[in-house]
Formats: sequence, C-alpha cells, structure tokens
Amino acid sequence: MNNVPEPRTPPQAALKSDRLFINLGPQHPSTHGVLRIGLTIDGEVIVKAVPDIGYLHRGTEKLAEVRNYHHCVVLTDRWDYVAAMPNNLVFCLAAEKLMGVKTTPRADALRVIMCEMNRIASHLLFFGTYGIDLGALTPFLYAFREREMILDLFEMSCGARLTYNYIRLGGVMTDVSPEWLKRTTEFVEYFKPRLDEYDTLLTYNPIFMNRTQGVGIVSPQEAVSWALSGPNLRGSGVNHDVRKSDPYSGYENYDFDVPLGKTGSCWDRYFCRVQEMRQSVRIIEQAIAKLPDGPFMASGVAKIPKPAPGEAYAHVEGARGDLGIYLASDGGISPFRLHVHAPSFINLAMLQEKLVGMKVSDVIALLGSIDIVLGEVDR
Amino acid sequence: MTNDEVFAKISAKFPMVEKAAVQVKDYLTVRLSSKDDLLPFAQWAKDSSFDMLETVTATDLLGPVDMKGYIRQQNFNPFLPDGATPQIESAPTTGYPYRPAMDLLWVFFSVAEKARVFVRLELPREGISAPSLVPLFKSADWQEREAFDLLGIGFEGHPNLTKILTPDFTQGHPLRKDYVHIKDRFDE
Amino acid sequence: MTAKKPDPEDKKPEPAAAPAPVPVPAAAAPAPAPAAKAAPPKYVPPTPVLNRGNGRLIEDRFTTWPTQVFADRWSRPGYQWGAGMLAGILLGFAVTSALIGELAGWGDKLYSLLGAQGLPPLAVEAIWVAIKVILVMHVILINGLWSIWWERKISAHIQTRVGPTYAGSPKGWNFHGWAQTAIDGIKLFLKEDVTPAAADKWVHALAPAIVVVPCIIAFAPVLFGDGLAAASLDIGTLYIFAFAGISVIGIVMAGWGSGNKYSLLGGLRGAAQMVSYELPRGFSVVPVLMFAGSLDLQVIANAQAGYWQGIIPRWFIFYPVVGQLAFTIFLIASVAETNRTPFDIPEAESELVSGFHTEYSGMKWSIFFLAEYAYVLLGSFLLATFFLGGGASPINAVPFTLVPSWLWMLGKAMLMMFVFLWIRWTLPRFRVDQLMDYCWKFLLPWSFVNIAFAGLYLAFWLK
Amino acid sequence: MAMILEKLPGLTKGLPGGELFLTTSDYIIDLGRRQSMWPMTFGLACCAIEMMASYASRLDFDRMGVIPRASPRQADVMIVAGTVCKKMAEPILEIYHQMPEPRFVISMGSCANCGGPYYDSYSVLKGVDRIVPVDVYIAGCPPRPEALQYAVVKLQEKISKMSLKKGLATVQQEKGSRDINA
Repeated sequence: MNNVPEPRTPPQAALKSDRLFINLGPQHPSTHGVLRIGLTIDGEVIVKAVPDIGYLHRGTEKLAEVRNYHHCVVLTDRWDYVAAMPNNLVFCLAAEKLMGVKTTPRADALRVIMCEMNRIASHLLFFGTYGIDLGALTPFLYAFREREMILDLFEMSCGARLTYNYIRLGGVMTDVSPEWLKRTTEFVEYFKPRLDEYDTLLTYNPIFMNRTQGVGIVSPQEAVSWALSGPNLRGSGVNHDVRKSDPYSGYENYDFDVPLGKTGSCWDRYFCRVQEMRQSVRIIEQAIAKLPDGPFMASGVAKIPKPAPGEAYAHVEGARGDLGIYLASDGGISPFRLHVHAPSFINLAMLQEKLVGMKVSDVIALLGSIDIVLGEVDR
Repeated sequence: MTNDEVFAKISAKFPMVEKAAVQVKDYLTVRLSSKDDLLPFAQWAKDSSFDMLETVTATDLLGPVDMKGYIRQQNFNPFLPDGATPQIESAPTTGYPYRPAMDLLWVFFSVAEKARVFVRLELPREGISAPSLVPLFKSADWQEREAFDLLGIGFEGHPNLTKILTPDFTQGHPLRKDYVHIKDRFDE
Repeated sequence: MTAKKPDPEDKKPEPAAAPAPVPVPAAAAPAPAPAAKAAPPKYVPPTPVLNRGNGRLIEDRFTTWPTQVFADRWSRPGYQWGAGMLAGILLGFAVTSALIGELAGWGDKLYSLLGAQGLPPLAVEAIWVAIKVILVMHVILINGLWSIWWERKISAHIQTRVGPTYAGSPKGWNFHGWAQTAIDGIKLFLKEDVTPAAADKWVHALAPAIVVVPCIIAFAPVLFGDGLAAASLDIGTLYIFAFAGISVIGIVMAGWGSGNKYSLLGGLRGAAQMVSYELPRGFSVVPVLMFAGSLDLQVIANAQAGYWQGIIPRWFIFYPVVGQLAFTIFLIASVAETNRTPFDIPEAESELVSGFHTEYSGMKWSIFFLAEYAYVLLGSFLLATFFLGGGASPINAVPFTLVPSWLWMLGKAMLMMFVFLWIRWTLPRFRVDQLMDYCWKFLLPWSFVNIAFAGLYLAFWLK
Repeated sequence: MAMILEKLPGLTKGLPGGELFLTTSDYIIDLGRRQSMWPMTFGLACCAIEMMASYASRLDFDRMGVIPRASPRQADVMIVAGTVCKKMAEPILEIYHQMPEPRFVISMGSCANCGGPYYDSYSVLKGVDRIVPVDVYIAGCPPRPEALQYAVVKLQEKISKMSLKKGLATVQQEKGSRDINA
C-alpha cells in the first residue's frame, strides 16, 4: 500500500488565459464622437460590451422649457448636426400642429428639397467615415468633395453650412432664388454619375464586402423589437418609411422607392443608404420640376407664439431614421415638455447585445453601419 | 387601420381603457386606469401586431419649471439697456391644471398596419414607479433608463436601471420641474 | 458648379517650362529662352469684393486660392531653390545607392591603397566596412526624407487634394512643400519623449532599435545596380529574409512594453501577421531561385539578361503564368510585411488607435516610421531585382541600353514604391481572420502550385 | 531633449556668437513646431464635422502640414471641437496630459469657448479654458473650416514668438491646466 505512489496531478492551467477589458472611447478615432464602449475581450472575440453614453448630454430637452418656440428651432439644429434640416422640420411640424398653422405649398416643397439634400449630405458623410472605419481613407475625400457642394447650396439659401435654422415655424426662412434652383439642378446632374463611381470604389470592393457582408446581422424580428428605424430597419428588410406610411410636407406627391436590404448585415445597411441617395436625387428633381409659386411663409405665426394647451407628436424620416418630437404646451410661451424620439439613441441600444461574439474589427464595422450621431444620442 | 378601429379593438379587449381627455393631435391616445393594466396591455399590443415600442417617456405636471435648475448668469451684454431681460423666465399660465403627478407615455407602433397608439398613465410623483417593459420589448431598455435618469421614474423589473445620460456627480433628475442644480466642481 | 475655386493642379505650369536654373528676381525681365515660348499668364488680381456689411474692401488674399496669387511662382528664386533642394534629395538618394556599388568595384584599389599605408589588414577591413555601413544608412535616411514626402503628395493627388504646400515657407522656399518631412523631423526631434508609467522601460526604449537595426543590416546585399551592392553574398536572398524577419520581435516588444492594451493587441496581431506572411513571401521567390539557380542577387539579375526575339526582355515577370503569379504573391506579401493598408491591422487606426506604436512619441516613434519606409524600399528593390531584371534596360535599343544600370534599378524600384503607395490609398483593410485565411488558404497554396509549375518549366522548356 | 534646450541659454551666455546661435536655434525650432502641427483626431460635436471638412479635399489642411494623429502621444495640438460636457471634461484633461510637450490647444466654436447656446445648461462646461489653457479661440457656431485654418495661422504666429530665452513656452502653457479634483 505504501509502495503505491500517489497519482501525479497533471499541471493545471499550464496556459493561463485571462480576459482583457478595453475602453473604446470616449476619445477614439472611430466612435464618431464621444461614445464609450467598455469591451471585455477574449483574444479578439468580445464577450461583453457595455456602451456608455452621455458624454455629449447637453440637456436640450430641459433648455427648451425656457426658450420660446422660435428659439427652440435653434436648439434642434444641434441634435443631429450632420442632417439638421429634418430636425428643424420635425420641430416645426409639431409646433405647427399645436398652433394650428397651415404651411404654404411652396414652403412644403422647399422643405422637402432641403431635407432630401441634407439626407444626401448626411449619407455622404456616412459613406466617407464608414470607409475610414474600414481602412479606406480615399472615399472620405471624394464624399466631402460632393458634400461641400451641397453645403455651398445651403449656404446660398440660408447662410449656414451646418446648423441652418432654415425651416421656421410656418414656412421657411427665406425664398430661394432662380439661380439657386439652376445650380441645384446642375448639382443633381453632376451627382448622379458620382454614385456609380462610389459603387466601384467601395460598395463592390471585395475586401469591403468581406468585411461587411454577414457581419452584424439583425433579423427583422430583432429590428422591430429594438425599435430600429431608418436604414437600419430597412436594411433588415422591414418596409417602413415615414415618408410613405405617414406622409408629411407633401411627400405623397413624389414618386420614389424605399430601398430594402435582404439579410440585415452591415453591407445591407450601407447599401440602403447608398440607394437612398439615388432616391433623394429623384425626389429633388421632381420637387424642383413642380415647385409651386406662392408665399414661402404662412401668415399668422406670432412673434412669440403661445399655443393653446395641448399635445402634439410629429415625426419625419430623418437621415438616421424615424425622428419624432412629442411637444406639450401649457399655454405659455415655452414648451411645457419636449421629448425627442431620437433614432440614433434607439438604434444604438442594440449594440450591447449585438456586439457579443464579434471580433474587435467588427465592432467598428457594426458601429459605423448604425450611423449614429452622438449629438442626437445624448441630446 | 384608422384610430377608431384601433380603439374599437382595444376597448373590446380592455373595457377599462378609455380615450384620453387630451388627445395627442392626429393620433389615438388612450389612458390606462392603473399601472396594473400596463403589462397585460403591452402583452396584447405585442401579440396583436403592435410589435414596436417606439417611445417611453413622461411629463412632469408639477408646474412651470424651476429657474434654479439653470445656471444663469447676469447678462454682461453692454449693448443692452439697463434692466433688459433677453432671457426667458418660466411663468405659470392660468387655467392649466398643474398637479403633483407624472403623465407617463408609451407609444406602440404596428409596422404591418402602420398604426400608432399613444398610451398614457398618470401616477403621483412621490415614489413613482411603473412596470418595466424590457421583457417584452428590447427597445424599452435604454428608454426606461433615460426616463429614470432624467425624470426619476423607477421601473420595476428592469435588469439594469442605472444612470445613462447624466454624469455620476449630477444629483437629482433634471427634467423634473422642481429640479434645483447643485453646484459641482465644474461650476466655479 | 458652385462658387468656383480654381483647381490648383489644372493651372500648374509644366515643370519643363521652368526658366533657366539661374535665380532670376521676380521683377526682372524674362530670360531670352522663355521669351521665345508663350509668356506665362500674368496674374490678374480679382475684382475687389466689398463687404456688404461695412462697405470695406475684403482683402483679395482671403478670397483667392493661394496658388493663383503665385501664378508666376517659377520666377521666384525661392521656388527654384526649393525645387533644387528636392532634386538634391533625389539625386543624393541615387548617388548614395550608386556609390555603394562603385565602392564595391573599387574595393581592391582601396584595399591596396589602405594596405600601402602600412595599416594592419584588420584595420583596413574595419575602415572599409565602416564606409559601406555609413553609405547604406544614408540610403535609409534619405529614403525617409523622400518617400514620406512622396507618399503625402501621392495620397493627396489621389484624394483630389494638393498635399504639403507651405513647408519651408517663410522665405518662399516652398516648392510643393519639399521640406515637410525635414520639418516634421525637427519637430519630432524636439518633442518630449514620453515613457508611460505603466511601460516596461527597457523594452519600451529598445523596441524601435530592434525594429530598425535588422532593416539596416538587411540592406547589405541589396543590389543597387549591375554589380553594385555593399556586400555580395552567395546567400543574399536568404540573408535578407532572415534579417527582415527579426523586426517582428521589435514590434512585439513595442506592443508588450508600452503597457497599453491597444498596443498589446497591435503587437500580437503584428507578430501573427508578419510571421505568416514570411512564408508565401519566401515561397513565391522559389521559382525565381530555381530559374536562376542561385540565391545570389547578382546572379538572379544576370539570369534575366537578354531579350526574346530581341524585343521582350527575359525578365522573370514575363515568364508566362509562373512569373506573374510569383510577382503578385511576392508583392502582396511584401505589402503585408510592411504593415501597410490593406494589411495594416497591427496599427489599424480606426480600431487600435495607432496599434503597437500608440504610446510612442517624438523620435522613438519616427524611428518606427523610418523603418516602415525602409522596408518599403527594400521590398521595391527586391521586386525590381527578382522580377524586373535588375539593372537591365526594358527596351533593347541604343539610348536606353546606355543608361547606367543603377538608374534603371532606381527607376524600377521607384515604380514599385509607387505601386505600394497606390495600393495603400485605394483599398480598405482586412479583418484579422480574413487576413490569415488569405495567407494560409490562398497565397501559400498558390505559391506551392507555382513551384510545381516552375519545375515543369525547368523540365520541359528551359531544360 | 527638453532639458538640453532649457540649459542652452545659460551655456551660450558668455560665448562669442552665443546670441546668434540662440536666434538661429529659435528659428529652426519654431520652424519645426510651426509648420508641422499635428492635431488629435478628436471631435466632440458639431464643430467636429467642420474640422473634418477642413481636412477634406477643398480646404486640405495637409497643405499646412497639419495631419491628424489618432494617438495623443504623437499630437501637438488639441482642437477642442464642440460642446464640452461635464462628463467629458475629465477625459479631455487626461488627453491633454497625455500629449507630449510642447502642446497647444485650439478652442473651436462658441460651445468650447463659453458654453454657446448651452450657456445655462446643467451639464455643459462653460468654456474649455476652465480646465485646460487655451491658445487660440475661434468664434462661431460652428466656425467655418476657413476659420479653423486661420486659427492655425494665428497659432503659427504665436509659436514663432516663442524663444529659448523665454523658456519656450507660451503664456497659456505656463498657466497650466486646472486640477479639477482640488
């Protein structure tokens, strides 16, 4: 009995492995602003992801309670600063509903043109930065070349490049000149072949397709459960576009398609945006062709509006999705409550679940394809 | 589906749910009688094609907002005449029923039917809490955290009800009407 | 379209139209030679723009594109000096690389000359080696000045920009920003050198040296022209691959020693990538070695002499299928070895901030940069030697065959370097697993197949 | 290197041609710092988009030798582009301390200058100069990209006034950053 040697225990944990916690942000080249994601990684694979937002929380909803309705339009510009026109528009639509103001046909058409141009500008920025995220630096420069032209047009119409404050309560700030319309038509003609260029440069690039196809797949059921909107929802194949389902500003008069994705991968979301630019171009062409004459501002908007107590909700298809505003009035000069249904905020929420099991490189691919703007996430 | 059709469906299932007195313009607004109705209603909504929870938020009905919640300084603009007040101050309006309560709002949307229903529930401000919809709708997660952070509404059953937008050192819930800003190390 | 700003590149006068290199003051009458050609368009100041707000004149220098103001820039002495400086850098690059070889040819003479002074043979040897080492190091340093500037200009022109323009400017010596790299160097030299608190001090400090030293050593047998190499080694190819492979240790050290998680990830990725891509890189050259029958770079270059039908050069790249396949695999693997896009996952800016050199500042960081470009140069010279016939002329006709071999070599290497830069600024980045798949499942099998093809060629065609 | 530079004025004090040496050194040092300013890729809010526009094709910051660096260790200038919220203040201070000397700060836009439209917000820092010393302020909401480039030109002018005798630091740098935990 004593001669039997004790069984030798095998060397345990010869290779000790540990998990690594890395902070992606708040200052990181590809978080598109000041988002922070706490990633726990095992090798290159993510086991836990905790997004941390609020680094750009400016308290706009509270500030709106001591601004009058015209002042609030200024605040709206700075939520989604990449596409500020839809922000202006949605606030004005909500406030007009409260006040019972009816806009003129010309103002509606101008709003549509501006919003669609801003959608193109925003998607161009997405196109460029998504290229940078995936390592291709050149598309960014090409995208900005065209974006600058759109910004020039905005500058010509309202004087600002980024925060326009162009769409006002009851209409728009000022009418556009015939010269502006001519130049916009020229731009549209210039822009159409550029989209094919982008496709050859990035969309059908094999490396790019490898990086994005089959990555970050969101099923239609998940997309609805996360309440995604905009290209993120349509990339999963769910046909929902506010411009079609709940038309505003005369969108029902224009003929356009809603591009849908097939698999819900990053590439589908990207492709939806690229296709949306083509549709926006179509809308702009139609709107310019049948731009009605008449006043650009409805009469009867007070300098300091005091809408009767009530509640209104308006939503538009912004560049990032279904941008809605819930506005309550107590009869005073300021909104009693302003709530923003911010698509970026809601789209971003899926990150914590979708990131698990992905590779570190895919974090960037997924985050870029959601196309967030932190100003809208944090408000 | 028109608003009336939706309401007919709702009232067939939930007779105690009634149309709200103040309707959100152009949309169907219903008011729950108590917070026990919320979970059955949400379950029904999910099963009957209202499968997207768009919004979770609330309105504080206490009164006009307290100016102590803002960091206002004296206006140093030398071009303004003495005593000019370019900044708007909050003021109560006569006739609006201010009351110590919060009006919670859920918005359900049917992707298939393109119909939208606004669900309201008024609860007293003290120790306010409502059932969480996270088990049913994933989108409720961050929105309920936001409502907790900014309005101080507790959501029972939420897996991770923590601050989301404001920094750790911010005390209080800024969107409450009686929020008073306590100076932190970044305000001199 | 919109308010048109003149594209500076369209309006640029041809460099050939430059006046004589003698500095001519701007205001002086044009020299006789340019007078015969069409006079350069005179700069006409734009019509003054008034500020609508206050009625004052808006200065035209804020409303015009800078190059428009300097439309007659070639007549400015500073511009000529700047162009001269840039040409100097390029010439120095060429001459240094040529001198290495010339000295190799003069070795016997110098040897006997030094020996005649009564020096012991060991000292003669030491002096001789020191001269060559200094020359090789100059290749790398001048390459840094040249290729970084070149990359910035090429990337700018690919991206519809103009790139560095003002560097060297206070006296107007700003020929296309020729001094940009030098000025960056001055700044980096004077920057604070940060060693993070969490870093392993010695590993952190040694890593740049371990990256750059093997690179310099690997340049010893590199062929700069016909018979022009600092050291003519029988096993030159193997020697270069062996030493170039050491740099990966430096990258892992940089990643580990920085005490930063991004650096660690970058260093590990770099190690995996570079070790993997060594294999297809090595195996893709095997057909070349089989055809040439030697590892000596000079023998490989000589094996490509001559022309088929007197027209097509017998370069290995023109060997049907095998040559092109080997060239492509070697090019791709070389790009991967230098950690450049699309294979820049170790320093992937959008994922890992700056990868393994995230925590490096100042001079240490610039040494990493220097090494990267030195490897690009090494890859270019190897490509030119292995596949593009070394110093041989591509056209079998008199004016071309008389051009010195080192000039052909340099031209081919620069062409290859342009390909490197071109790839970098066009393609997106691979993912880590795709990168590995690409190496092990695509490049490596095909390089094996290529060796088999080469064997068939040797058996049936080349005999 | 910085230590050697600090000692230079003392070393060359009595030497013949010492003044000339110092001026020449100043010129070369300032040339390096002036024409090779690498900012952090560091965007906060709206102004970041205009900052990106100034790197892009039309306005091409690379002409001035300004190329963005992702790592603070390799950066010289921090462009604070956008609203600085209180939650973001500490990371900004950390990034500032991670940058090697000499470092400069450009405050871009009204928000970073003084709070801008959020002057009475509970969560916005009223000016980034409360935590880090700022060299150049740019007004605007957001400023145009041209304004940012003009700010870089102004910073270049400021740098060209730095000299070894004065210790190679701008007034703002001597002021240092604020200890927010104090």
